[in-house]
Amino acid sequence: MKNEILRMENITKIYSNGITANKGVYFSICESEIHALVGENGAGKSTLMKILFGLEQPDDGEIYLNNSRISITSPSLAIKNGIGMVHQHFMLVPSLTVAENVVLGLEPRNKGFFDYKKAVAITEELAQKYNLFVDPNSIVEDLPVGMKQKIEILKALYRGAKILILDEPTAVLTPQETVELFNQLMHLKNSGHTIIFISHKLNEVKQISDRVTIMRNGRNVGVFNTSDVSENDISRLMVGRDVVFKLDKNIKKLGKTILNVKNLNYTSETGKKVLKNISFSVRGGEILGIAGVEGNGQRELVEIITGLRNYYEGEIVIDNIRINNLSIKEIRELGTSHIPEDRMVYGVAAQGTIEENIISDRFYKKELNHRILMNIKKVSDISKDLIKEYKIKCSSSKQKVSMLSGGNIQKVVVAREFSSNPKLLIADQPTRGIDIGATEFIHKKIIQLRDSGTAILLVSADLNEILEVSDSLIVMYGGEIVAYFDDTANVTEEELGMYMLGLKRQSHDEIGRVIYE
Amino acid sequence: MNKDNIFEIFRTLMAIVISLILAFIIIFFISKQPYVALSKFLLGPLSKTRYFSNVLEMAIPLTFTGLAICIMFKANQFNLGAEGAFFMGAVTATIIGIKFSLPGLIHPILAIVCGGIIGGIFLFIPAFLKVKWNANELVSSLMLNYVMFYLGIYIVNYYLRDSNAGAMVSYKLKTTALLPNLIPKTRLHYGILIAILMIIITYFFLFRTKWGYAIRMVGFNSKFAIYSGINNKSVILYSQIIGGIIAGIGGATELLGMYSRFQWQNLPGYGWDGVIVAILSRNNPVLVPIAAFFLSYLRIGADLMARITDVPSEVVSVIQALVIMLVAAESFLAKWKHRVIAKKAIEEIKAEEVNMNEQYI
Amino acid sequence: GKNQNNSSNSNQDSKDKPLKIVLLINGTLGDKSFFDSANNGIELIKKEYGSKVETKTIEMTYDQSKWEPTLQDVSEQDWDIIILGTWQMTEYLEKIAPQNPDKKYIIFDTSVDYSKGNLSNVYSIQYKQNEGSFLAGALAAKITTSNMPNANDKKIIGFLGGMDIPVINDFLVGYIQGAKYVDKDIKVAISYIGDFADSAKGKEMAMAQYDQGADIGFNVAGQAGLGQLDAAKEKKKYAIGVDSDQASIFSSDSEKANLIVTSVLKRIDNSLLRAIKMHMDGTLKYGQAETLGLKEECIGFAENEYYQKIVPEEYRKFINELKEKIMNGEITVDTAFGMDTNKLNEIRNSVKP
Amino acid sequence: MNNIFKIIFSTSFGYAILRVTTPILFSGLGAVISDKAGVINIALEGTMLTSALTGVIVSALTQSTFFGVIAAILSGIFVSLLLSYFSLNLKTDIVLTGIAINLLASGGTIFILYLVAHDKGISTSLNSKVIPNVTIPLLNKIPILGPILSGHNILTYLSWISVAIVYILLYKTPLGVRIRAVGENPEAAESVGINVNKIRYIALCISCILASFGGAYMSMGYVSWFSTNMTSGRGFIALAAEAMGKGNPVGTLLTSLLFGFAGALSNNLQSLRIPSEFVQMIPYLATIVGLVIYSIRKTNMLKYKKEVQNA
Ligand SMILES: Nc1ncnc2c1ncn2[C@@H]1O[C@H](COP(=O)(O)OP(=O)(O)OP(=O)(O)O)[C@@H](O)[C@H]1O
Ligand SMILES: Nc1ncnc2c1ncn2[C@@H]1O[C@H](COP(=O)(O)OP(=O)(O)OP(=O)(O)O)[C@@H](O)[C@H]1O
Ligand SMILES: [Mg+2]
Ligand SMILES: [Mg+2]
Repeated sequence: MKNEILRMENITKIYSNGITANKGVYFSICESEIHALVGENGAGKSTLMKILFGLEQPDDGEIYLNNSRISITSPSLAIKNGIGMVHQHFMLVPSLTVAENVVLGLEPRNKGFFDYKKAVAITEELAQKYNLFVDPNSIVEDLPVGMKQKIEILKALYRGAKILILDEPTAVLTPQETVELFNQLMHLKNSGHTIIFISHKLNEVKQISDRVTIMRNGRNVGVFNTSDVSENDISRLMVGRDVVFKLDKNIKKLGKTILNVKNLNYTSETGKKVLKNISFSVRGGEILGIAGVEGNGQRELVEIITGLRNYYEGEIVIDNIRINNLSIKEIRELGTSHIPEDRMVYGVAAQGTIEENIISDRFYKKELNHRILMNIKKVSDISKDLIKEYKIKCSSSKQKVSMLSGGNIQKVVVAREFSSNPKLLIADQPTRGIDIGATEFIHKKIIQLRDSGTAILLVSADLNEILEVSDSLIVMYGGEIVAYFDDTANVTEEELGMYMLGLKRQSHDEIGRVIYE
Repeated sequence: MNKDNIFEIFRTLMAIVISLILAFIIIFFISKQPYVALSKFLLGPLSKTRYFSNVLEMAIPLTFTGLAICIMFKANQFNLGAEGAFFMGAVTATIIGIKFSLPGLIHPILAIVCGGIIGGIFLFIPAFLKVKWNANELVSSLMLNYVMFYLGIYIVNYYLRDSNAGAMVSYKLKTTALLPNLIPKTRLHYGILIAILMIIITYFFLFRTKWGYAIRMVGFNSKFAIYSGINNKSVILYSQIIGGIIAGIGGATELLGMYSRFQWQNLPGYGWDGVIVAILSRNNPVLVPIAAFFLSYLRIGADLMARITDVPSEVVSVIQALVIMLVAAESFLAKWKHRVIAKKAIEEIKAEEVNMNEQYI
Repeated sequence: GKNQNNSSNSNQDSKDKPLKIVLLINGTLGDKSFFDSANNGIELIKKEYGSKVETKTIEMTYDQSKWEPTLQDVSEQDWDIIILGTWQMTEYLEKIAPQNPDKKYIIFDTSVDYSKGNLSNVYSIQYKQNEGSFLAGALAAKITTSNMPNANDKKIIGFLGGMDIPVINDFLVGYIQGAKYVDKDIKVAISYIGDFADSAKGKEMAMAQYDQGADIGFNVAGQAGLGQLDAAKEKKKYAIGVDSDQASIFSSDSEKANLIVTSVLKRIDNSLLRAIKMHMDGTLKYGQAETLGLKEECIGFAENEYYQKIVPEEYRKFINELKEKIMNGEITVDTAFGMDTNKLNEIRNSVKP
Repeated sequence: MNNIFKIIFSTSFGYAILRVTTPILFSGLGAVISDKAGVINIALEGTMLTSALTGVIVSALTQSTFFGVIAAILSGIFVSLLLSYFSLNLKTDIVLTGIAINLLASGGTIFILYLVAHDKGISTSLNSKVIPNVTIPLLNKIPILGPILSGHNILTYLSWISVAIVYILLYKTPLGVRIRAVGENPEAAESVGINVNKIRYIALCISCILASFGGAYMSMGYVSWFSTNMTSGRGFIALAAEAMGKGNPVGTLLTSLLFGFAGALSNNLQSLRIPSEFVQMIPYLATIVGLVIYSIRKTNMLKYKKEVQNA
């Protein structure tokens, strides 16, 4: 056993809304180890790490660094103590450049002025040293997530972090990027850093970590050497039951074409050609997956189909109706549902109640209104039914969504989008950042929907998910479709990765098959 | 009533107490009769029916502008044009009250309705500019206030001015247009009923209709609203139009209830007061009358103090400002609240642990 | 019940009890204009009668909704005389005075409508400010056509009003009439600041008038008008003050004071002292309105050291003659009260530069 | 019409524009800083008023212009602390705090003026000092430009310099980077150890200091006294100028100038007997129109870009 470097004892945290996120947690890590922290959504992982990083103050408990007690009342103290954190949600300032983001808070100065050149040099040097290549001069908001991830790590390293907390760093990465990240983590570990690694992907935990701490319901329910436990053991401890990893899927029963995208071209505001001549179609009872590294046009594609973006060229037909000039409401009324990529931005009104969030696509309909006033009893009944059906953990249907954990917020979105009997479902990263239990649940629901004849377009950066859930699959790279697979059963992750990174592409004919008519 | 509400009430009371102590300290330093002054300030409004009626009278316009701003803020539209819409509502009511001859009940109703319409039309402007060209509504409405003011003054000055009067005022309104008093010997007029009605309508509109729902969703997260298929632009438009209508109705009501002719030479300031009321009531129409009453009580009490004792009226605004800031201080006592919650939760956790241990044994 | 007792008591004991006088200001003090002047009236009364009077001044602020309640309040308290001013208060007074017949009211700068009856306890004072500004206009016209050091050859004079309202326009009408009396071709640059507070804007507008060729201006805009005096100093042009002796306000700044040729004084203080004196003598005509002007020394012309120094003797003599003519009715000065907007515009346009 | 042109093309009109612009520009820059830090400063009006009074009182007491200005700034800092404490520590809504402070300043200044000068209206009984005008040696010789640009109050020149200072502060110093970061993504700033509240305190403080210069200019430059509510809404106009200038120091300079132009025009047109109500509307209408033109152009540019790209 290596030396213990940091220990948290008896940590209790109560948020001012009364939620107890950590209950007497004991957590300890050793020098130069990669220590995984796992647990269901809302188990209290992020909270524990925020306490360690000084973002939240514990209501009880102590923290020891190298056996001496410290108090971390602010992130700057954490940084001084050599603790760095890469957050689950990026903590970057979009309008600043990479270099500015890296040095923010600890800026190089020259006669009192901000020394931008030095900042660039520092960034380049760090990038070199840790193999984390970024362009110091680009503006952060234009960068893909993989790049943002690297910036976050660089930020921590620049501050001399010896202990690095990574809160779900791989949720947004491709397998190749994940592999790369893991290489970098090993590199860091070997150079004496300690890494706390939070993830819902147990295979990754198995792969990279030395030890694993499992949390459940705000408590630490066990610490193990990773090699001593199997994925099943971990998930059982996390969830309290066995989790099925293999999905049962019926053979697809294909219906008529629901979504048809023809020769779609799109140029972004900044003048970049984001989509180039995209054509494909999805039939009822089919799940078409779109794989691709983030930033290859998937987001724009989804936003165009759902009506969030306009001014494009080409034609989109949903259920035989051309939607180019339709409003979002009209598109939804054609039977389209949409699970958005970022639930906090589009998916919910966090300040609203669960009820309010559930009826947002149908609040105006006759069934929910008597003449002028809304039928609040009906609204409440519908919500209660859905809460039950989707097992949303909450105290009542009038609870604010912002008080739910990430997984439960996602369930609210899913419940709304699935319950409108869609003909077409666009599911964009439907399980990003949520735990295995909830992921399993959502996957099952998607397949249920497909079996009832819905056409489903599934966009995901999680290859496991894409391969498990979708029936057929296209790969996007650089705004183009570079591959089409009729049956996902014949594809391996590695092969997919090659297409996603643009190392390989299919012939025109092969891709052409994606248009059925 | 849940624990949070109890705490809110307690916190508000504490804030009031502390600000009163501050007020007392100030009064103590400047007044030769501090105790009289303070008692006038605190209890004066309750000492006579007429004084209390003054409180209610003043709460009426505050309620209207408070509601107007409440609706606009709820949609996250930072429109400060209620001030001008209120003014124009009053000008409109003046026009109707002077130029039309109508029977009793219909006359004020027409005047108020028209006041509302004009208010709505004016606040449509910043809303339209925002929707059409994304022009910042805060700026355009702030500037529009002045435009409405000068326009109103122009109308009164050039078309309605009573040249026999010794000041820049309009002709007298026809008596059929005036809102009669509700309680004799006071100035409390039927406008209070309109205000109450408006509170109820606003509440139901915001919380029980689909339009209100759309407003709230746009206010919470406009991207979410757009994604859900809500027409963001129309919400931006109608929330501000409705705000303008309510403010306009308020102006008309105030004029017909409290005055016999138009005589404002400045913006009366109820728009800014409405912002205070809306924020104090946390944009909840049901709390608007309470906040309006509070502000109005504070002012009438302070007036009585200034009138009867030697405390100058300017000190009153200092005290008011302190009270308002403290009462709206969200984090005031938050630490204390957290400690109470945390202590209880920790005890619960300990108890849970004991239970678990027992189970193992 | 209780209040009535109190007040009747105080009436009975009026011999030994002091006379209780309250002044209601429907604005705030510090306007350097008639509210301050009215308050000064109270000071004069105190000085004159000492412990025989008990006084109080209540500022009701500019919030009109407070005016009626305050008037009602003091009417129910044990004051003997309630002094108030401005036209805006007349309607309230017409309503409240009849309800309190044992109280005496003095209202200045306006008159109640006695034809409504029951107002035998109200005495109204009006002022002929147009008489004073007639003299100001005449003097300004003399100066602009003169070859005094800061005068130019353009026949333009300035008028800086606070707001486009009757009282201000009453000044204006007299001013224009006076100027035209001297020289038919005089042009008047007229600006209204829009309020009585923004002295910076007052300065800007006065600067603009001076830039347009005016070499003397008359400000009738409370404190906002004081901006004109700064402008005069900056542009080296003349100014005429109003209400109080503005040259003496700036006596510490001689450069400025030396440009303020005179001020038209509206002596509300004098008129109130006069009224109280008459009340004490029992000669005050309650139930009537009086219009006071030059003759009663309630409108005046600041003939201070600066006036003597700046204005040539010839002009001073001329002004004195005019004064006589006005007092003996040889000249009648027009008034803006009751004048309709079109007529007023006609007058203003006739002198447009 | 002729008259109007004669006025507009006179050098004194140009000079007047700059004079009218000064207080708006100072406060507008103040608004830029606080806005960049993500805290809207509605209290600019109250700050200007407070410092206008303080400057007058202290310069009269010490008989020193310098101390007067220093005191004006200190009073601005005091206001900013009040604003910050309530809005940042006690979490009172910052708009409400701003409104309350304006209320407090408008009553408080009258009260203090009364205590000090026994006058509720104007400070003329205090022998206060003024900040001098300066003639710029070579500049004043240039025809047309000379009379417009030279001979202004020191603070007018300082306000121009402040545009550059604010620009440099925001874009070239560590503090500026932090201010922008805090305004754009406070969590991100916090996560790198920046004390968000501290930065906001500083930003509000600088914002109020700038407004204080505007206030000092009002009572010690523009005119030579304090009078009640003499700022007359200039703080709000500054907010408008800042928003119209899209939070950019240079943009704010331009919009402040637009305001100055409209204000000067309105002051000048009065004497031409256009109904004064309309003339007084000019600055405000001009802002609205300016805002609309600006926004239309922006919208059109976006549309145009799209059309070109997708053609
Ligand atoms: N700022 C907050 N205020 C109130 N409650 C919070 C806050 N942050 C987290 N919580 C609550 O605390 C509990 C623990 O949340 P935490 O974020 O620590 O979970 P987690 O284990 O990180 O979950 P996930 O896997 O979804 O990230 C949850 O119930 C959550 O709703
Ligand atoms: N101030 C807050 N009040 C109430 N709930 C909050 C608050 N801040 C965050 N939460 C909720 O608590 C949960 C955990 O929040 P946190 O910020 O820790 O994110 P996370 O755990 O990293 O993310 P997630 O739970 O989405 O995986 C989230 O669902 C979030 O919506
Ligand atoms: Mg988390
Ligand atoms: Mg001349």
